[in-house]
Amino acid sequence: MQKISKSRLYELFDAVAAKQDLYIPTDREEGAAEYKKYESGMKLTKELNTVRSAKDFFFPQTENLAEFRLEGKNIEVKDIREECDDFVIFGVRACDAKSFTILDKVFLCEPVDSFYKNRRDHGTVITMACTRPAETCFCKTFGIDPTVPGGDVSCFDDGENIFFLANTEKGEKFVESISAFLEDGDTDKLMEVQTRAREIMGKLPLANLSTGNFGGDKLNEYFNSDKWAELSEACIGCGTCTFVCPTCQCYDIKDFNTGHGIKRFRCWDSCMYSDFTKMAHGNPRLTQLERFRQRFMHKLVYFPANNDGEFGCVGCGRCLAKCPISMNIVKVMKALEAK
Amino acid sequence: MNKNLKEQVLRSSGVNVLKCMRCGKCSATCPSYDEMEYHPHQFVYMVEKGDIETLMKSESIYKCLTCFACVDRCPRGVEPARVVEAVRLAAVRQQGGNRLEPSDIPALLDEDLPQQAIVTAMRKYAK
Amino acid sequence: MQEAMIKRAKELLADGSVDRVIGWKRGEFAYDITPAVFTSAEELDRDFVCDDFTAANVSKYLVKETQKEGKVLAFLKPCDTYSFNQLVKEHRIDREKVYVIGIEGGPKLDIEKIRAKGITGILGVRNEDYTLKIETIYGTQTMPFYEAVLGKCASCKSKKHVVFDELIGEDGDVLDSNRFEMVEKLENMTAQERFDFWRDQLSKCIRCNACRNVCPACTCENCVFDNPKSGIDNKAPADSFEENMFHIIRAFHVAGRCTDCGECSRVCPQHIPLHLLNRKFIKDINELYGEYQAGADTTSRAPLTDYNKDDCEPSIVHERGVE
Amino acid sequence: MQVNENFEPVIVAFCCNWCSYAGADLSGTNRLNYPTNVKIIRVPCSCRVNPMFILRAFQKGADGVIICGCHPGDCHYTSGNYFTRRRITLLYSMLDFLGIERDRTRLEWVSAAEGAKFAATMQQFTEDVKALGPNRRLEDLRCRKQ
Amino acid sequence: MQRIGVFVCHCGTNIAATVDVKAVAEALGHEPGVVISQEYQYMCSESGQELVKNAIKEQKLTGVVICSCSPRMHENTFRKAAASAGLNPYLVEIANIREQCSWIHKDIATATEKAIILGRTAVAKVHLNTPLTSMESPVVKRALVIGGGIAGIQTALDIAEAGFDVDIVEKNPTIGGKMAQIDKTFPTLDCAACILTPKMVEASQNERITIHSFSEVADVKGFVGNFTVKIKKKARFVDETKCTGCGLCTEKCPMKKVPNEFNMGLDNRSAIYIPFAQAVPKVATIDPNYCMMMKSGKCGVCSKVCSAGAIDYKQQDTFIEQQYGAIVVATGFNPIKLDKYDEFAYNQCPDVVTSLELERLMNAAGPNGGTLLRPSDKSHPHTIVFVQCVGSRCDDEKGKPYCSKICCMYTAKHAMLIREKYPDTEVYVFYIDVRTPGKNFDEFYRRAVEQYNVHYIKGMVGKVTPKSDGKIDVQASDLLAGEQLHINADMVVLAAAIEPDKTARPLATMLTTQMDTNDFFTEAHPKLRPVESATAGIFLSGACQGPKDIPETVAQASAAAAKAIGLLCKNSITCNPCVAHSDELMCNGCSSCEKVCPYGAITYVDKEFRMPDRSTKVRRVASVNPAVCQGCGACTVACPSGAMDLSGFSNSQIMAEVDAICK
Repeated sequence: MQKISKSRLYELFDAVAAKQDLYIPTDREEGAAEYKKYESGMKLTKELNTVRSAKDFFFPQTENLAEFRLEGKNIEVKDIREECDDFVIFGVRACDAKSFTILDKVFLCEPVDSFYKNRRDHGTVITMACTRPAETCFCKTFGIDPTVPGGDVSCFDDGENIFFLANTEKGEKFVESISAFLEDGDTDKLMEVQTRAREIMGKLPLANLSTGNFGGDKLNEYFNSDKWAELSEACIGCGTCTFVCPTCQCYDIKDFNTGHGIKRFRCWDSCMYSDFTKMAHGNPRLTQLERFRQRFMHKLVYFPANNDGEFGCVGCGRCLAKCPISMNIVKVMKALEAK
Repeated sequence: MNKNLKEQVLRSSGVNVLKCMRCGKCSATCPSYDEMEYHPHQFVYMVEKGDIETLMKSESIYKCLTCFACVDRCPRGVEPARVVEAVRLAAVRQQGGNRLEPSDIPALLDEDLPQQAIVTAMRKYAK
Repeated sequence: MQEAMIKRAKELLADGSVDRVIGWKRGEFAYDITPAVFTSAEELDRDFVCDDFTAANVSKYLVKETQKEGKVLAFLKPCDTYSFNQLVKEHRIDREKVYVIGIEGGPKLDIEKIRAKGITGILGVRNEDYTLKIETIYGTQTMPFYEAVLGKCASCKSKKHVVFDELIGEDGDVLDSNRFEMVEKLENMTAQERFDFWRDQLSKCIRCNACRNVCPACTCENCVFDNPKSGIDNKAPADSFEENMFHIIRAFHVAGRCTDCGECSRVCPQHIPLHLLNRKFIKDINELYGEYQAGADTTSRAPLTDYNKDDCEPSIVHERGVE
Repeated sequence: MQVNENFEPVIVAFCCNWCSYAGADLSGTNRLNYPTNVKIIRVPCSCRVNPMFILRAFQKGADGVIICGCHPGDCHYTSGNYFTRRRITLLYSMLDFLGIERDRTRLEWVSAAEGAKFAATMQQFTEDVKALGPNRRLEDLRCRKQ
Repeated sequence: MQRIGVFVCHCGTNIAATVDVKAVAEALGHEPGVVISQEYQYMCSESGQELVKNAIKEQKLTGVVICSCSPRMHENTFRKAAASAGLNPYLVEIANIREQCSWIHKDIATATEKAIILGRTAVAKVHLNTPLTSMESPVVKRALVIGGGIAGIQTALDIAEAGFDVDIVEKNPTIGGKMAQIDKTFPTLDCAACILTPKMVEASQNERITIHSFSEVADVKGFVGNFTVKIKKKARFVDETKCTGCGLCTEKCPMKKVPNEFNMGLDNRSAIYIPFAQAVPKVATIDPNYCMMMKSGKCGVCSKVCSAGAIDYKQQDTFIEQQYGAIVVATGFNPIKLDKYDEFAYNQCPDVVTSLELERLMNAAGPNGGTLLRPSDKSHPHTIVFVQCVGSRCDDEKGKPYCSKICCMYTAKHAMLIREKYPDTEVYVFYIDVRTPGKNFDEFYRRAVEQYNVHYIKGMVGKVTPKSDGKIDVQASDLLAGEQLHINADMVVLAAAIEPDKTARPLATMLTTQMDTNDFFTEAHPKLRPVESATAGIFLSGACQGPKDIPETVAQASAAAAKAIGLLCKNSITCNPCVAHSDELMCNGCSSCEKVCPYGAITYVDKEFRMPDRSTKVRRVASVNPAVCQGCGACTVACPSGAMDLSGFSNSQIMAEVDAICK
């Protein structure tokens, strides 16, 4: 495998950033990392993962869709779509990398979401294998091996070097473009690191969490479960879980009057909100119980039902860390399973 | 203030200076304004205050043409020209002499002198 | 204390004084505690917890709980009693339906502060004489207790319970807190520095509404930001303006009503110091209109629904602080 | 800072119907000039002015917002302007806290008899806002005029 | 879809000279929703209104925007026009392009641009206007007159004459006011008491008039047609119903060293007193600050001598509450304090007096029984100097910026009376201007000069110096003579400026009426509504609105009465429909709005609701009484949930205006 010494990594970043936008996870403040456009001097975070997921790159929180210009009584519709520039995201974890394939299932099936596709086509995802998982990690539950992350290019850290492995055509092109920095490397140490990481994975508190009791065929079993009332009782109906989630993909479309025209944009929405999918007659999900159930049933039952058994969760653990009242998919799964 | 003088002037002029409301129209209309040290409205006011001697000493009493414009135009019927005349008379009486002899007059005549001025001069300056 | 609380709750449930108990339920880990309603002794024994991580203010849940039949027992920390009182004052909680047991307050711990030390894989946290022994997958780590204390507890304003039916433990006093320090620091910055500070902070906002939804003062039936009829509804920080707008209006709406319970900053996933906005209003109100503590009683007139004929003019803004 | 000579600020003035709006009318009756930048919105009382309106004005492109009401004690509704004074003081203080320029906002008491004061106030306020330049700290980029 | 009509008024050249009205009409015609946009010479004229009415009918308009003068001027005109054409009057909005545009701007291009923006703003608002219907509210057929001077008395008499009950609240023990203290009246010189006291008696005997003397207004609630007033009857320690006014107590009272306010403190009265012989009600009052019984408990003479048993040392203030349909303010005036004018030596020299003091000195019921004597040595003054404009027309904080209006005339009166009664007295009047507009006024003044030989000197007195020989040196300027004068005077009379009574300011706050910076009540319109305040149902009578002499005061008093009668005649009045209303589904019942409502218009009700989640819930929600609400909007901002909104000035309307301006 080709590698670069960690001491030369930022040199590589400088070179990449000179040609296209490069995003890396960096510390915004102590204990809180975020993806930022790379500039010389910026350092990679030591945190396992970013607070917000990497889905923003392809599915940003707000995105303009169209513009209407008003001139007196006339309305002119403006198509504002344009090709975006190529960009590279470095340091994506296996869970987030997997989330892209889940989002793809939503946005790239017919009718294709051209805004999403545009970004997806132009973005190169470079992942980074995990070595120090946290107690909140449960990607293994969803069949993800964090030591072998996906993306266009997978990177591995053996402590001294970063190894590059291209997974896709786009990835190969990228590795090719940085070949000047790379040299062949010995992967013995890397194997060691990987083995150790897998061992830790096995010892994580959520290591035994399984999707065995969930899937597309469990609708009747869980929909009317009396557990929902207790589980949703404390939910304050905020959107934290949805907004930090790498796989939540619901959005609302709104118009904004700028005074000289209308900007039609979409923005993330949350099924936890009381006005989610509000229609002329009102909201189909009347109580927080129903809204709460929707979110977890979607991830554990409806999504797999419509996507060949694929679950709508990647086990990144962000909702476990961030929910104001510490209610999360793990607690839901465990409660539902318990007979 | 000389009360006797004031009474004399008021009597000989027959003017009620209290009627004056200090509008200044008399002075505004006076053709001799620039020639006069004290102007018609001041005559009225100073007479009211009894300050006659100051007026008597002033050349102003001889500058009035007695054209009666002030009399004609006074909104209160005060007749300032008569006041001026009365002060002049008081001065003449005190001095006991003429300012001009009638024989001096022809030498002072010129083309532009109005007829009325000649007549009033006769009246004013002769005994 | 936890045992005493469970014991008392069981008694009150048993003798029919209350029908439900609101408290905290243990989670998967040491720290992920969820507010919960308990209806039986078994549930209490199994799940009830009150420890260094039970920071959540449960008073807002009582809005919903008191609309139900029966009486509910609420365990309230000193700071929670202020929120409770304020909600009673605003007719949001039916005082008759709540049995309040005052319990000792914090300081409670902030798991994020422990994580910020680079400690990960946390399996357990023990307080040993104000040193935290943190058990992790990667071995045991230690850190001083006070470095892990929640922001809201570090600047605690009062250990006094302003309302209770009974107390477990001692009642404390109103404290001389340092809570306005950061507000003052900001006030002494230049306008540009303040602008930069807040732009940096508020640009992190993802409009998850956690601050609003956890806030005991935000109990509106329908928030203006969710209500298209209000004309200012919005769902996302589509522009930096929207970030400012949301937080200014939210702070304004709770001005004079905010008890400074600190929940907004505690739950913010982006660590925005939102409490500073509320504290700015509290500080201004104290300085301009006389000391006022929302929730301290249920009868006083709130500063924004009151006035004095000789109140200062807005030009005072020009006379104070730094331009 | 570079001052743009040609910068014409948009200024929204909220005037209470009973005093300040009448004061504005009086400055018109007396032909007292003040800049065209100022556009007046009539409200029944200064206490009708919701902070939302002020922020909304800045969002939609205003460079300055001024609220005018009856002098304290003269409120047509007895106490409206006293509430205004507290609300607006706190709001302005908050805007200042957020680093928004102080001179972009103002509250002034103008009676129905103070046409001259109204004109002078508007003149001064327009100049102050002009000196600050366009509103950038509290603007909505989407609304910026191209 | 809205169908909006825009009508741009030229107002002759008032608008058209600086605003290109055609361009405005043209531009507004392109606004969304506008189906017709016209301009016309005078929109407010018959034919202009016809234009609007026809357009409403022909174009089936749903909203009308008039670009014209201030809505304070013609909003009602156009609302009425719209209503007569079948359009709800509240679907009309006015864009003020005259007072707030054409009259203040000179450049046609910028003024036109602004006019278009103002028009566009009105169009944006009218899009969101909703039809509003006025409520009817009943009128209480009773009036309150605050102040029992000649203004209050005249107003009360006129209202009573029309058949309505009327109460007078007078803060002093007797009605009569300033006029009772005046000796003679100009320009006829008849005695004030002779013409005033019959009116006082008439008022006291009229069965429709109730006089609350020694009383004050403590609180006012409500609104036009339905005021609730709390009147504080101050304890006078004498039972009004028992006292016969015999005056024995005042004679026997041992405490006789109380400065007599009726005589401006120039002599003394007893601690129990009747202000003057013709007082109405003729009832004694005990001054607790001087009464020995009240202060030390040792005396009780009055109680012993009173055969009616009217004395009650334990009497307390009492409050009565009464409903009124209309309130007339007649709080009158006072001369200003002259403490700050050291130059006139008012505080140093007793022979420097104010004109009102001179009235008392000359009055037969005054301290000297009508003989003019110097207060210092009771000698007859031979030279008297009057100084005009003392404190009037002063642009500093010592005085008042306005002309007190009555001084010129009463000074002429004083000078004339003195010269008539004491021809050996020289009288000088120093004036800045002599202002005598009024029937027979200038003739009166000329009589003083011409007939009575009063020395009017144009110029002010600069310094008044009391001398050791008891004379007073008056240093003044004679501007016409251009000299400085020194007059060796015996008395100096200062024509002190007059100012509104101090009770007027708190009263204005209670009544929610406006005052100018000088504390005179502001009339609804200086020309067209001179006796009404801007607050409906509150009328202004006499000097509380501005300096006035007696004939003017009486004229205004009757005019105010006529306005009040006009209101009381109605069985109900139409309420302003622009009031607050609460969206009950959004209301939290938090009581914030209730706390800021100055009218107590908001109450809370427990109501059952079908919630959005289809459950039913009993919730506490705010409810606004539209008849009581005056539409200030304080509640709308106090409400955090935005449940409270104001019709006619709704959140969405104001924000639409903001948007249109900022566009």
